[in-house]
Amino acid sequence: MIVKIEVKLKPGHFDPEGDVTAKSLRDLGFKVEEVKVSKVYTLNLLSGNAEEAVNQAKDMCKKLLANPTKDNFTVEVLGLEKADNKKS
Amino acid sequence: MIVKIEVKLKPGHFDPEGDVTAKSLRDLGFKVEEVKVSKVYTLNLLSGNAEEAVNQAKDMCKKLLANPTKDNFTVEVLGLEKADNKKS
Amino acid sequence: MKLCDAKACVLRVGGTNCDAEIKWVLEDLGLSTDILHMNQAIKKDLADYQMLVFPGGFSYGDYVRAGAIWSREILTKLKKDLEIFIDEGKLVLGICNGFQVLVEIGILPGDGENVSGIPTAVLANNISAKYECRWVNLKVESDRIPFFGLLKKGQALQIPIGHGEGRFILQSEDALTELIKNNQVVLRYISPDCAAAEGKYPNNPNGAVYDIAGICNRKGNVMGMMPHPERAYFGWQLPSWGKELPKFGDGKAIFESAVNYIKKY
Amino acid sequence: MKKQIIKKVNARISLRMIDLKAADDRELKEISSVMGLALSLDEMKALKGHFSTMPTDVELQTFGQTWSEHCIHKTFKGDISTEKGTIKNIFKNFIAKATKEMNKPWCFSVFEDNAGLVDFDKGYVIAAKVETHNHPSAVEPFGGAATGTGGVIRDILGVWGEPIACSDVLCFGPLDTDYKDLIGGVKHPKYIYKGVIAGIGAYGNNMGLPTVNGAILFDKSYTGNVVVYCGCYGMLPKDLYINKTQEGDLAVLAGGKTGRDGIHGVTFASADLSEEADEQRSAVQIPNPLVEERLRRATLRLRDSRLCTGITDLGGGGISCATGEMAYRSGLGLGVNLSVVHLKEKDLAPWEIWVSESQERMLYSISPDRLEDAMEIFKEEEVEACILGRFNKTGKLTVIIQNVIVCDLDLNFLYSPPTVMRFASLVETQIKKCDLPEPNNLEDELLTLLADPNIRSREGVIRTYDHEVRACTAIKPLQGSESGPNDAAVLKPLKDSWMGIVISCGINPFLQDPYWMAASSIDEAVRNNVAVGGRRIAILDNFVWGNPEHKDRMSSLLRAVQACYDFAVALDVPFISGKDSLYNESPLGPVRPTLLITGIGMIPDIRRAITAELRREGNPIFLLGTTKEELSGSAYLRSKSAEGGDCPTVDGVLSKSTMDALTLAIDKGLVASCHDLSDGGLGIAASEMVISSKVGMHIDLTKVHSQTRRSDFVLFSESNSRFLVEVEEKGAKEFAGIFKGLPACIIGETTKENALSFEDLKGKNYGVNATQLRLTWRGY
Ligand SMILES: Nc1ncnc2c1ncn2[C@@H]1O[C@H](COP(=O)(O)OP(=O)(O)O)[C@@H](O)[C@H]1O
Ligand SMILES: [Mg+2]
Repeated sequence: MIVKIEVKLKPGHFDPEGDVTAKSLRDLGFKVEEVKVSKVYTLNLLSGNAEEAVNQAKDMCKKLLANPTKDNFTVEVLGLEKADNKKS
Repeated sequence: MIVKIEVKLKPGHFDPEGDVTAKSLRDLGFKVEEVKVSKVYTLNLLSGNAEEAVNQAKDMCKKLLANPTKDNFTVEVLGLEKADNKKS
Repeated sequence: MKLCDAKACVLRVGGTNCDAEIKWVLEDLGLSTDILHMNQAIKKDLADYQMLVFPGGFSYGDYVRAGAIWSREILTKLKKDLEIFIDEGKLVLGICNGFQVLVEIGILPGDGENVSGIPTAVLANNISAKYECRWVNLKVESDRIPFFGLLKKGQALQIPIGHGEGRFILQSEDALTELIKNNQVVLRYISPDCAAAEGKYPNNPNGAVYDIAGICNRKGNVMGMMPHPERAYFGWQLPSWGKELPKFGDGKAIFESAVNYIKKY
Repeated sequence: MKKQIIKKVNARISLRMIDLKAADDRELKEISSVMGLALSLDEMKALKGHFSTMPTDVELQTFGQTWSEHCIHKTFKGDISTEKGTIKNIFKNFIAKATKEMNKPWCFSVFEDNAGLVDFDKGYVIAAKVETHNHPSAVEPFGGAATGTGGVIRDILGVWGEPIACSDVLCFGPLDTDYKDLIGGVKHPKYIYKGVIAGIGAYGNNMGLPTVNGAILFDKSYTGNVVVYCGCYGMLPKDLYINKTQEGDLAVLAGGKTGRDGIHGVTFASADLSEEADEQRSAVQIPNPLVEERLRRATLRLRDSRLCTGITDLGGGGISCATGEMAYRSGLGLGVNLSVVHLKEKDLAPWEIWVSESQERMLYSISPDRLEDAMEIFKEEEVEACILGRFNKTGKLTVIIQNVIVCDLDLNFLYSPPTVMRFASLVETQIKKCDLPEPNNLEDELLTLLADPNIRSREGVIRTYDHEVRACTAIKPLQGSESGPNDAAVLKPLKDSWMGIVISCGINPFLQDPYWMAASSIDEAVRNNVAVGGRRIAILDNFVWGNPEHKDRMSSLLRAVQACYDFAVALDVPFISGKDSLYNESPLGPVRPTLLITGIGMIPDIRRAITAELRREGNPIFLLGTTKEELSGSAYLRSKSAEGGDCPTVDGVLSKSTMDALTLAIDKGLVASCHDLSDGGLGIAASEMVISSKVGMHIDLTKVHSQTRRSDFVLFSESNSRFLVEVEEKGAKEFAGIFKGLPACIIGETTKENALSFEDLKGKNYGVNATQLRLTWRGY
């Protein structure tokens, strides 16, 4: 089961990387107000059951990937295919 | 317009961060094969038009956010609402 | 040019941190050196300088990618001046983060003159995914560039590295062949007994393709390298003093070559 | 609590007033707890008595911060009741007293400022400070450790020092702890270990500061209480040191924005860790080294252009403590306008802005006519700065926000908290006898110890810290072509001087007698320093203890402090700075009493520094010091899960003479290499020297000047004040002469073969080649 976990700063938390990125984009001529940066982990869980996969992923966030002090996370099941093959 | 840009390693590129994350997760007792890490920039573009926003975002990737040697990117328009309010 | 008329400029922005050491060694060699913040540099004329150094550090916190933000700032603020500088055959040296900046801005490897802002290579995360601080062994691959005037092709050097993103990679095999053919690969990682590192850790500390530690532009007046020669300048900086403490380290020849080039220029 | 006690008075700026007069004792306690003040009933009563009108929440929070254990060191300055009478102010009467009695002319500033200052060469002084950041690191390892480093770097900036190096000493629970043994929100040591190390590395590396010295320890008692010591060392020209804030000067706040992160960090640090650790997250600050890097540049430029009259860092207590301290130490008052502070988020209550511990901020006092120049520097360095207020003669701390006065306090009262009373017993620790059968293969024992988590190589950690940046690290944490261990780091900070700074540490929490534990830590810190050629050593103390309101914790603290006085004086090493962190308790129990001693020495010429790398074959090996049957708490006994035995003691006079003689021998050029004996004793020290080298060593245990008949005890005793020295063959006579009357004897020689061989007391021979030693020690 391919699962996608996004770990992002909680609302209200100041995002220094986003801040610097926004400034650089503006320097390059883009009109952008605010940028938030988050991290996405795409992983293949052995579990074949979506619900179980989500629970496992949430547990991973709690134990390693997210920091309750500053991060929120979201979990999404992408299905059984390989993540790499998805294109926008 | 809220736009979400995901910058990820091209297929076949070795992902050290993902590799280490996978190892740590396995240490914690999770059964996981491979982890891929990518970065997501969520930004608010002044443009009110989705197509234009996507074009702008792609241009940002070319000019700053992605390095063509190693990165692919995908762009997604989240609509007009604030990204922070989205929950899983 | 008489050395007393020549000047080097070490650029910096928030997050840069190896500027003082570089000034120290350049001035030790008699080359007067200014350290300029970008905010000061845009008010000055780069034409007053014979050498430009992009030092190590974590410019802008290495956000987005190592060197990316600073490189775009140069693009928007110093593009013209820098192109002229390189075109005139003056020296540009990028060390560590400075190398990352030169790659991100598209000067290296490139054709050497184009400040395009579109990189054709990258210094990616070390294979170990860790920051690595260690002394590495290097082989000089070209002695025809201004920075290596005092070195011989095939010579081994010992210089330390300190980086988390130093794995040099190119877009294709062809790009690598091209780079080698044009003699643009100037430094490669080797083992302590001078055998090829063949990508193996820790001799190749980051997994760079073809064990590349440093490259130059076609003309050879722009060089980028991951190791820090300014940390291997004096003998007392070496990790092992052996039976007798040497006066200087291997890094000295690189700076001295540059200074000699400026004298002749 | 009766609703009326806490009253909202101003919804627009969310200000509340607290009716202390109407509160009874129970309610006073409740106020303290609801508002997160962590003040005791006595302290609340003192406040009740002080205020004639209702204090605001901003005012009460100011007391919560300023009167906290972290800011004012209540326990160290309080009264201790013992069976032999009351002992007052152990800080002044033991720690500071030692320094005062020694009265060293080279101590430029001690205990006064953010960091201790001692003379160096060419008109420069060295600044040194070590801090702890334990609670935050337990809750959020990466951020906690990173901000620990960030904070101590600002302590150096806060005395106008240019930071030049960092150090870190870390104590974790065993990495192989079973998940089942973790209760009450305690995080797994592995998670904490990775996070803390990444945090220290990230901050130091990003700041371009080499992390050059440290230690890592593992013990069960640290599972719930990780201990994170962060040190920073800096340099400044003496004549640029200034701290003379004048009336009329402006208070300028610069650096990062102020947010809700790190609210109540101070009161948090002064209370036990509870099971709701994750709920205490707002107390953990968020690191941003990029901002600190700019702040450093700006601060040093302000210093060099002499634009300021005073400086202090914002650490515990945020703006409230920094402004109060700066005004109080200059005998002035200050009016603060909180409306100008740059915020990370809107809708912060005044008290939150006031006590927030957001990182990377500094406070300066600047005369109005230099303001413009100063602001120009902030602008060029891209540092946000605002004018908080103006110093006046009132002796009061006044705060307004949006034209409302929210705080008006008398500084004298604020800085005269009630004295606390603690209880301790002076009864000495009893340690039982040790009955360990003698092993039959010493090689197995040696290899087991070499691989012990507390002894094995730290290369995997050290290499993730940049220790070469700034290009002034002469003796590195991993030395030689074989990356062997070192006793101390040597830095060469000035271009035009060969003089070096020597940084070392000593820590022995496994010794059960707190008195000898402290004595051993001091001896070790000094020993490590002397081993590389350091001298004129100053030391820093950092206490990490459990809740001092318990008698047993307080008793061991008292014993340790007594040893601090005794052995600082005996070894002639003054304390110049330090810190205590108490209340290190978790649901798993209290932390082991842990005292870190950091040594700051100097060496006249770094080219004469000594390392542990053996130089050449055929040189005699001397063992300095006496080997006693002192194995209590030793790595050897612990590896066998055995206890008891005698605690290593220190003979101050002998230790000092030995070290002085060694320094003399080094200066005469007689010493080829040297290593101090500590964890694992002679066996480990000898192995480490071979590991570092291209040659080998042979030693004969019968030649060791010892008071034990067992080979394993000779090999693994952890008696203090001992060194293993390779002496240049032609200088052996002269060397022996220098040590006349002192315990020093030749126990072997260096050999051509890269191996360690030794003969035990029964004549049995052992030999281990260096490849195997390295494999065992490094794990690869
Ligand atoms: N237990 C202690 N031992 C030695 N020095 C101490 C101790 N506690 C505080 N000091 C010293 O007193 C001075 C002021 O301490 P403190 O206010 O805690 O500093 P800061 O808040 O900057 O950390 C510092 O120089 C500090 O080193
Ligand atoms: Mg302080």
